[in-house]
Amino acid sequence: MNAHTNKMVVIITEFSIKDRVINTIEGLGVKAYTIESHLSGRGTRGIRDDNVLLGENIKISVITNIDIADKICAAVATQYLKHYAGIIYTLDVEMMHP
Amino acid sequence: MNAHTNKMVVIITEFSIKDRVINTIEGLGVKAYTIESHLSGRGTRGIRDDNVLLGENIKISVITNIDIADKICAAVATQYLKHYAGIIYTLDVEMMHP
Amino acid sequence: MNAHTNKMVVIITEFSIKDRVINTIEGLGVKAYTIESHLSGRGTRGIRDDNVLLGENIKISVITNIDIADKICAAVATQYLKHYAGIIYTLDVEMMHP
Amino acid sequence: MDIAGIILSGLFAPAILFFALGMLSVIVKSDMVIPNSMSTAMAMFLMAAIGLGGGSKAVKAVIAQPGILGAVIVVALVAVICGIFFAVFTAKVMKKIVGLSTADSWACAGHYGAVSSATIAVGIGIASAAQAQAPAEFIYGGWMAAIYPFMDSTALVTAILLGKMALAREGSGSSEATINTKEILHHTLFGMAVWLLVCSLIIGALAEYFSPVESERTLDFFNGMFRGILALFMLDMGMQAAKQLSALRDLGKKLIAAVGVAIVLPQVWGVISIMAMYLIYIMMPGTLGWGDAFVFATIGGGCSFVTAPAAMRIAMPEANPSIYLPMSVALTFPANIVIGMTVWQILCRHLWGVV
Amino acid sequence: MDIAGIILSGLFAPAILFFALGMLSVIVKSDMVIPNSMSTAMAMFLMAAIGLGGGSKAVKAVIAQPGILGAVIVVALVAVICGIFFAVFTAKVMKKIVGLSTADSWACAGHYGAVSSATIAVGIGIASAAQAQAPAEFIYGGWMAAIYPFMDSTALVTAILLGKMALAREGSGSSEATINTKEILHHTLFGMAVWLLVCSLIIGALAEYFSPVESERTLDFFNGMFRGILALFMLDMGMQAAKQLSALRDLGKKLIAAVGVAIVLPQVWGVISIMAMYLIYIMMPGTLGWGDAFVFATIGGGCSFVTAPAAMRIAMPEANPSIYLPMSVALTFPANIVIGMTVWQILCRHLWGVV
Amino acid sequence: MDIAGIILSGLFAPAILFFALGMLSVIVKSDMVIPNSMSTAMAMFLMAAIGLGGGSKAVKAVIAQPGILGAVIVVALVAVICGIFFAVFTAKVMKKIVGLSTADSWACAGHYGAVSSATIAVGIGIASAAQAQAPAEFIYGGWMAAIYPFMDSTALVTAILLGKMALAREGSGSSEATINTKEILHHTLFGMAVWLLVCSLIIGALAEYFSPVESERTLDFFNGMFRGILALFMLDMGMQAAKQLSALRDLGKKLIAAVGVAIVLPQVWGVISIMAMYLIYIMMPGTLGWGDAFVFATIGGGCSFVTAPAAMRIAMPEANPSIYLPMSVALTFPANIVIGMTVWQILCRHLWGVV
Ligand SMILES: Nc1ncnc2c1ncn2[C@@H]1O[C@H](COP(=O)(O)O)[C@@H](O)[C@H]1O
Ligand SMILES: Nc1ncnc2c1ncn2[C@@H]1O[C@H](COP(=O)(O)O)[C@@H](O)[C@H]1O
Ligand SMILES: Nc1ncnc2c1ncn2[C@@H]1O[C@H](COP(=O)(O)O)[C@@H](O)[C@H]1O
Ligand code: NA
Ligand code: NA
Ligand code: NA
Repeated sequence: MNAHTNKMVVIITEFSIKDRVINTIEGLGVKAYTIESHLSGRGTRGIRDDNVLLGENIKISVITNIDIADKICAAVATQYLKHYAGIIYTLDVEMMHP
Repeated sequence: MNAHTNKMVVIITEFSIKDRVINTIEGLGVKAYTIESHLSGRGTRGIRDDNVLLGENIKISVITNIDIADKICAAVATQYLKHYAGIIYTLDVEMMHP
Repeated sequence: MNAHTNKMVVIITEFSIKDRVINTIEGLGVKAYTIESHLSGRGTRGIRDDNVLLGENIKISVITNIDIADKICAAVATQYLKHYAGIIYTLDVEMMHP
Repeated sequence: MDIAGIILSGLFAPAILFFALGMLSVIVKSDMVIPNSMSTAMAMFLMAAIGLGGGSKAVKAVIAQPGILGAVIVVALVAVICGIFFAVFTAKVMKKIVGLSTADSWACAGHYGAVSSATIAVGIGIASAAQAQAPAEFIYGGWMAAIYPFMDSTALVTAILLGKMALAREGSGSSEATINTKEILHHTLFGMAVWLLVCSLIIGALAEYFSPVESERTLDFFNGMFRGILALFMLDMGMQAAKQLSALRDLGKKLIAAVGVAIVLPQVWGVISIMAMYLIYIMMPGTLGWGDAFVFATIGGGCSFVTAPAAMRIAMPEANPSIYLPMSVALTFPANIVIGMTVWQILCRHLWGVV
Repeated sequence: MDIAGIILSGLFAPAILFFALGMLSVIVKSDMVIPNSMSTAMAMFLMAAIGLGGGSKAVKAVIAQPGILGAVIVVALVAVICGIFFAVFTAKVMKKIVGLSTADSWACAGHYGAVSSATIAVGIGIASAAQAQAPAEFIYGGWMAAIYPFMDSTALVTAILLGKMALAREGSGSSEATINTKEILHHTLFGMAVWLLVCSLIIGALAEYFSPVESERTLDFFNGMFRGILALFMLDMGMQAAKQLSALRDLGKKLIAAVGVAIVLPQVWGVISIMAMYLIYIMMPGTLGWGDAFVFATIGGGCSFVTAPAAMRIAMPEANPSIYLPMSVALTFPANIVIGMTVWQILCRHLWGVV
Repeated sequence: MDIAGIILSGLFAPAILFFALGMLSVIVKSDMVIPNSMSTAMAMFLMAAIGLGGGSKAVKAVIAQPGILGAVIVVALVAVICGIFFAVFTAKVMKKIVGLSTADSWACAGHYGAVSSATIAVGIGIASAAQAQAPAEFIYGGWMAAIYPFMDSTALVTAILLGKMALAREGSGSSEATINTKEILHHTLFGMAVWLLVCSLIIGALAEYFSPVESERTLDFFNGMFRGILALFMLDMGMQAAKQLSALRDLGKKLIAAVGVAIVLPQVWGVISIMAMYLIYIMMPGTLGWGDAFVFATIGGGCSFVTAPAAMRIAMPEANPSIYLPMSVALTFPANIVIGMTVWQILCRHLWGVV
C-alpha cells in the first residue's frame, strides 16, 4: 500500500480545558483528531485520578505533517501547560487509509 | 531483553462495525488484538461524538508482522471504509513480552 | 522545539493487578505514568471482555529513558506475566513538553 | 377536561419540559453531560417497564375477558400491515416530495415505519394517567405495548429489503462486504430495544400468570419509577435532538420540504392508525378504549431514533445518517410530542365520544 | 400454598425469568449490552439494601426480644464453622471426584464456601414476601443478612490459606512476586461486596437505634427498589452466565463430573445449613422462623461469583478462572435458583410444620 | 424533640453514616469504587429533585398566599448580598488569617461563597422531615431551593472577577491564553449544577401550574428516591473527601489556621444567614418557618465542592486545587454536616421558639 509517513502529536492534559485546546488546535487548521477520555495518571502535578472532583485526564491525538505538529506543540504548551497539568509527545506513524 | 520489532496496526472506526471488522481480522489469522471503546473524534465524516444515537469511535490495535499488517490494512480499508468513518495507521513497536 | 527522544513502555494487563504493577514500577523510581482502563482484547489467555466478572484489561504507559524502560519490562514480565494475562511493548516517542 | 386543558397539561408535563430543557442546554452550550451508561440504563428501564406492564396487562385482560384475545390478534395484524404500508409510502414521499436519494429515502422509511420508544412511553404515560383519573371508565386496556414489535420489525425489515433491492436495481448498492439478509433480520430482531421489549412482554405475561404476587411487586417498582426516568430520559433526548439540529444544513435546498414532511407525515400515519383502531372498535365493541387507539397512534406515528439509526447504519451504510437522524430526533419527535400527542388525543376522545 | 404452587411461583418470578432472558440474549447474540457501571451500581445497591435491612431488623428484633441476641451469636458461630467445613470439603470433592488440580480445587473451595449475593438476594426476596403475606405468623426475622460476612470471609480466608499451603507442599506454588497473608486478608475483608455489606449493616443498626425516622425513610427507598433492581441485576447475571458457558469446554473429560458436582454439592451444603438452623430452632425456640433457615440455606448453598473470582484471581493466580467462573455462575447459580430455592423452601416449610 | 435527640438523630442519619463509611473505605483502602457515571447520575438526580420540588412548592405557596412572593424576592436579594459579602470576606480571611496567596484566597472565596448541593440536600432532608412529622405547624415552605442560584452565581462571579483584578494589580496573573469575562459568566451560569437546578425550578413551577397531576406523579418519584440517592451520594462524597485528606500536607505551616478557618468560618456564614432570615421573619410575619431559615443557613454556610472547583480550575488556573479542594470537601463539608446542621437547627428552633 502506498502509505505516507506522518507525525502523530499526543496531548495528555486535564479534561477541564478540552474544549479550549481543541479550539486552539482547530485554529491551526487541523480538521481531524481523536479524543480519549477517562484516563488517570501521575506526573509533576501529582496523581490525577479519574474522579468527579478534580477531573480526569484526556488524550488528544492528531496525525498531521511535521510543520503543523510543531505548531500544535508550541501553541498548546505555551498557552495551557504552565498552569494546567499536561504533556505533549510525538511519534512517527504511517497513514494507510485514507 | 531480546525484543523483536513488529508493526502495530491501529484502526479507528465506528462502533457499529466492531464485530464485523474483528471477524475480518480474525479471518486473516490474527488471534490477538486490543480494543478501546468510547473514543470521540473529528475527521472527514464530521464530528463523531461519544453519544447514544450516532455511536462512538473504537480503536482496534493489532501487533503483528508486516505482512499481516498490510493484509489487515487492505482488507479493512476496502471492505468497510468507503461508507463507514475510519482511518488506519501503522507504527513500529518492539514486543518485549511475550 | 528541542525535543528529546524517549522510550514509551506500554503494558496491557489485567485490571486485578493494577495496583501491584504500579507499585512495582514506582519501586523502580518511576514518578510519571498514564493509565487507561476498560480495554478489551484477545490474546493467548483467550478473549478478555470488559465485563464485571473476569475483569477488564488496562493499559499503563510510561515515557522514560531506555534503561528504566528495560527494567520495567523485566520486572513486570517476570513478576506478573506468568499467571496473569499481559503483554509489554515499547516504542520511540519524542517528548515535546515538558 | 376541555381541549385547552388537554393541550396545556400535555405541553407542560415534566417530560416535555425536560425535553425542551435538554435542547436548550445544548443551544446555550451548558457544561451538562449525561453519561452514556446512564442513557443506556434509562432506555433499558423504559423498555423493560413498557414490556412488563404490557405483558402483565395482556394476561389480565384476556383472563377477565377471553374475547379480547381476538382483538389483540387483529390489532397485531393491523400493525404488521401498517408497518409495511408506512415504510413503503414514507420511502415514496421522501423520494418524490423531499427529493432524497434512494438510499436515504428507504433509510427514512425504516425510521418512520418503525416505533419510537420515547414516543410510545410518553403516550402510555398519558393514557394510563387518564385511566387512573377515571377508574370507572374503560379508557386504556394496557396491552397495546405488546403490539410494538409487530409494527417495528415489519417496517424495518420491509425498508431494508426493499431499499437493498432498489439500490441493486439502480446499480448503486454498496460494493463493500455486504451484509446478508440473515444478518439484517438478526440485527432487526435482536437489537437491544425490541429484544428487551419482547422478552419483557413474555416475562410480564408469564409472571402475571404463574407468580402474580411477585409480579405485582416488581411492577410496582417499574410503574413507580416510570415518570421520573422518562423525564430524565427526555432531558437526554432533548440534548441529542439539539446536537442534530446543525446537521440539517446538509439538506441544503431540500430543507423546507424535509421539515414539512417530518412534521406532517407522522401526523398522517398517526391519524390512519387511529382510524384503523376505530374500525376495530366499531366491529369488536368493548375491546378498545380511546387510550388504546391513542397509544396505537403513538406506535404508528412515532419515528424511531434509537433503534432504527443503529439498524440502518449497519444494514444500509450508503444512507447518510446526517439526514435520517436529525429528521427523526430533531424534527419529528418534538413535533409528535407537541402536535401529535394533542391532535391524536383529541381525535381519539372525539371518536370515542369522550371530550 | 401447595408444593406445585411454590415451585411455579418461584420459577416464574420476574427475577428468575430475567435471568433466563439474560442467558437467552447471549445465546441468540442479541446486541443488548448492560453498561459496566450499571452492573456495579446495581450490585452496590443490592449489598447496601441487604445490609441496611439486616442491620435495622437485627436492632428491632433484639429490642423487641433481647434473647434473640443469643441466637444471632450462635448462628454467626455456626456460619463460621460452616464456612471452614464447606471450603475444606469442597476442595476434597473437587480434587477427588472432579479431578481438578490443587490450585483449581482450592479456588473452587473458596467460591462454594463463600456467599453469593445474588443468591441471598433472591432468598431474602422470597422469605420477606412470605412474611409479608402472613403478617400474623413468625416466618422471617430479617436479621439473617448480618450472618453473611461470617461465612463469606471465613470460607475465603480458609480456602486461600489452605490452598497456598497445599501448593507449597506440592512445590507448585507461584514463583512470582507472591502476595502475603496480610494482603490476602485485606482483599478478603475490604473487597467491595463484603465491606459495603458490613458497613451497611452497621449503618442500618446505628440509624435504626438513634435515628429511627430517618432510617425508615431511607429503608423505604431500598425496599421499594429491591425487587426491580434485583430483576435487572439478574438479567445481567444471566448474560454473564451464558458468556461463561463456552469456557466449560476447557474441562474436557472432567465436564460431566464437574456439572454433577456443581449442581448437587450446593444442594447438600444448603440442606446441611438448614439442619443446623433446625437444631438451633429446637434448642432456642422462638428465635428462628422457616424463612430464617431458608435464607441461611441460600448463604450456605450459594456459590460466590462476583467477590470470590476477584479475590481468587489476586490471591491464587495459579488457578484457572475458566474453571471456577463457569462452574459458579453458569452451573451452580442457575441450579440454585431453580432447584435449590424450591428444595430448600419445601424442606424448611416441612421442618417448621408449615406446608 | 430535645437537643440531645436532635444531635443524635442528626449524627446517626443514614446519609451522615454513609459519608463516614465512604471516608473509612478510602482510609482502609477498600477495593470499593463508585463508577464515575453513577456519581454524575446521582448528582443530576439530586439537583433535579431539589429544583423540581422547589419550583413546584414555590408556585403552590404563592397560589395559597400571594404575599409570599414578596418574601421570595426579598430572600433572593438577601442571597445576592450574602453571596458578595461571603466571597469578599472569605478572601480577606484566607489571605490575612490563613496566609494563602492571592489566587488561592479568591479561589477559596468562590468556594465558600457558592452553594454546596450536598449540604443543601442534607438540609432539605432535615427540614422536610421535620415538616412531615408536624404537618399542622408551619416549618418549611419548601421554596427555599429557588434561592440557591442567586447566592451561588453571585459568589462565583464576584470571586472570579475580583480575584482576576487582584491578580492583575499584583502583576501575577496568568500570562497564558486568558479566559474572558464572557466565558467566565458562561461557565458560572451554564455549569451542570446550577443550570440543571434553574431549569428544574422552572420546570417544577410550570408543571405545577399547568399540569398539576403529571407534576405530582413525577415529584413522587423524585421525593421517594431522594433519601436513598442522597445516602449513596454521601458515600461517594465521603470517599472523595478522604482522597483529598492527604493533599492537606501541601498547606505546611498554614495547616492549623486553615483547619480552624475551614471549620469555623462556614458556621459564621450560616449564623449570619439565619439572622438575615430572622429579620425577614420579624418584618414579614408568616412567610418563613424555622425550616426555611435552616435551609437558607445550609445555602449560606455550605461550601461548594463540585461546581466551584470545576469553575475555578477553568477561570483561575493560578490557584492550587490541592488547597481549595481538601479544604472544602475534606474539612468544611464534614464540619457542616456534623456541627453546622446541629448548631443551625438549634439556633433556628430557638429563634422561632420551637425547641
Ligand atoms: N513520563 C510520563 N509517562 C506517561 N505519562 C505521563 C508522563 N508524565 C506525565 N504523564 C501524564 O500526563 C499527566 C499530566 O502530567 P503532569 O503535568 O506532569 O502532572 C499525568 O497525570 C500523566 O497522565
Ligand atoms: N488525522 C487524524 N488524526 C487523528 N485521528 C483521526 C484523523 N483522521 C481521522 N481520525 C479519527 O478517525 C475517525 C474517522 O475519521 P473519518 O473517516 O475521516 O471521519 C475520526 O472521527 C477520528 O476519530
Ligand atoms: N498481538 C497483540 N496485539 C495487540 N494486543 C495484544 C496482542 N497480544 C495480546 N494483546 C493484549 O494483551 C492482553 C493479554 O494478552 P495474553 O496474555 O496474550 O492473553 C490481550 O487481552 C490483548 O488485549
Ligand atoms: Na412509526
Ligand atoms: Na456458600
Ligand atoms: Na456558601
